Amino acid sequence: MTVATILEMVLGAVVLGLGAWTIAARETFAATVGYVAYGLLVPLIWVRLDAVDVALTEAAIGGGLGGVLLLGAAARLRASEPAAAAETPGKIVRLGAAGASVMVAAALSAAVLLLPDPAPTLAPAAIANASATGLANPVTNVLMAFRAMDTMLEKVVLLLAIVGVWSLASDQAWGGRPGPRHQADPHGVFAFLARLLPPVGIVVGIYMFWTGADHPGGAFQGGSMLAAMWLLVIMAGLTDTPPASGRWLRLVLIAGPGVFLAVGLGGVCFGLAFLAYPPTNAKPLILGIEVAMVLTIAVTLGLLVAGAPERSPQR
Amino acid sequence: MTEFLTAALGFILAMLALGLVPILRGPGDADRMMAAQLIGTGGIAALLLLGAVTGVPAAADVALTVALLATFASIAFVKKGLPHLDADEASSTEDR
Amino acid sequence: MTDTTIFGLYAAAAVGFGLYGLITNPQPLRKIVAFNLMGSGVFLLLGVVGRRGAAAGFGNDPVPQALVITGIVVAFSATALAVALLLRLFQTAGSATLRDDAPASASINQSGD
Amino acid sequence: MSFALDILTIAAVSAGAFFFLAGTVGLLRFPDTLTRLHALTKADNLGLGLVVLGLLPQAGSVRHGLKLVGIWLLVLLAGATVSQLIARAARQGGPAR
Repeated sequence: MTVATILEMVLGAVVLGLGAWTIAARETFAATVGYVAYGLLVPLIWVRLDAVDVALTEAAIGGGLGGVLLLGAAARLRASEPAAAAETPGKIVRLGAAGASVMVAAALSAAVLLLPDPAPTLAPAAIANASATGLANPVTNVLMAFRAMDTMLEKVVLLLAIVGVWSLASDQAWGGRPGPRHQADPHGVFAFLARLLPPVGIVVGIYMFWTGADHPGGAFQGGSMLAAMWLLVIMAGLTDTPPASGRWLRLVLIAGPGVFLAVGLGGVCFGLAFLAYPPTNAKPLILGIEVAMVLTIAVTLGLLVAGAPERSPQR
Repeated sequence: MTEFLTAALGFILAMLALGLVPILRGPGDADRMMAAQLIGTGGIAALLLLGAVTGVPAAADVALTVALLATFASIAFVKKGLPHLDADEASSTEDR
Repeated sequence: MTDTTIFGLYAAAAVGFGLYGLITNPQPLRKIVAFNLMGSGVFLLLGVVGRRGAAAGFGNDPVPQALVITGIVVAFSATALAVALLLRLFQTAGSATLRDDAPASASINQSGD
Repeated sequence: MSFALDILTIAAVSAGAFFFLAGTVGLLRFPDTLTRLHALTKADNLGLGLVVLGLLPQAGSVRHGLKLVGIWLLVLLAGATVSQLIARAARQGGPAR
């Protein structure tokens, strides 16, 4: 057994242990803290699997934003916890669940052990066609060109999610501002950090997006970084969430899928196919879509974490 | 050199895991708030070493992301962690 | 035993843990966390498949990677919607339980409708 | 030259690993939240700094090296301010909570 194998076992055991802890923990708040830790450590496995693009996404969306979303909900639901804990299912149900989980895990393990050899791969095809777009990052190529339909529909999913969340607002908060109004001492440590960190984070976010053309990174990673910085400023009370009824806000929300759709339809008009880029202008077009997407992703992810409108827009 | 760095990486990972035990079990939420702090240091050291071992220089970008988002998560822990702070927020909401 | 096998087995175990938590935890938020853990395991399985497909100078097949990135964003959207539904349930019903015969204490919380 | 750099890497990363060990021992052994916070922020930030120092000779390019140092500075800044916030929250909430 080599040093590398032992390392992989330790790494997997640490991450899996955290995952098991999120299930076993007694308090919900503690479980969500464990989930944040899990989400911030899973990128190590992704780096080890040589999938840096995924590592970035998992760290930003899975660990950071997703963790904070769950954390905020856990803090609000604290009062309901004793009632829910009383409903723990009986021994038979738990044994049955354990049996079912073991069977599913065993079946998946068998599938992993029986994967075909040599493994099928689409990497050579992705490389062979990379010249069509002029981008050097194969993952961005797949996302933006070869499987562009998936990415566009995923933007639509984001839009539908925000429509769904907003439609849960009560009547008097309809079209209002999401989340509570945060306050912090304007001369305190928190406000200091919230003024110092966002400039750095914004530069990093734009760098992630820009480097995504040739190196790991891209619109999702950059956008989620920008969203995190925006939420930081909101949490420090330096700014407020925008009212959901704002026209500009809604325009930004549809900018990403809108531009994507327009370029796609342009492909039809100019005699190619839906979402086909003219070979000479592929790179500028993709970059244009991505700029619109970064803005949309940042605003959408931030508002998804902020939740349903709670305060009427007038106040 | 790779062997040494791999061993160091394994050691730091083990330290990270051991450190997470008291933090997550902790008697109160204030202890749990340190989890993201611990990952912000130990996890990033592990990521940078892993990048050197595996030959993935872009691991530094991942470390940068983790550094910023671990800070973000820490702040969310502090903001949401203590119920009475949360209550302060709720009352100030009604004032406005 | 290669790296992909090890991580594949861990990923399968993560799916198992997630499923167990999804069934047995009574608190809906815990179910959401467990579901996310399950999803993370599935993503790791896809990552293992991509790692095995390493070719042409890339350590991981870009197509599964792109699928996983899309999957993470969609999973986040679904989580956000689920959390918003749960908070609204708590706001209107005064409790966050999935039982049908939950005690209605709606009078405490002023709900909009 | 490269031999000397390798020695530097080994020495610095070993020292960094030692500080992580110290930080973890502190976390496990110290009696209350504030002392544990002290162990975590001081020792681990130093450990990360030494690991970064050790990795600099292996960085390959100046740009990559600068990025590593930048990450450490960012973590230092964030760690210093966030630990202050945690300590304040711990004092207000009381050690029992």
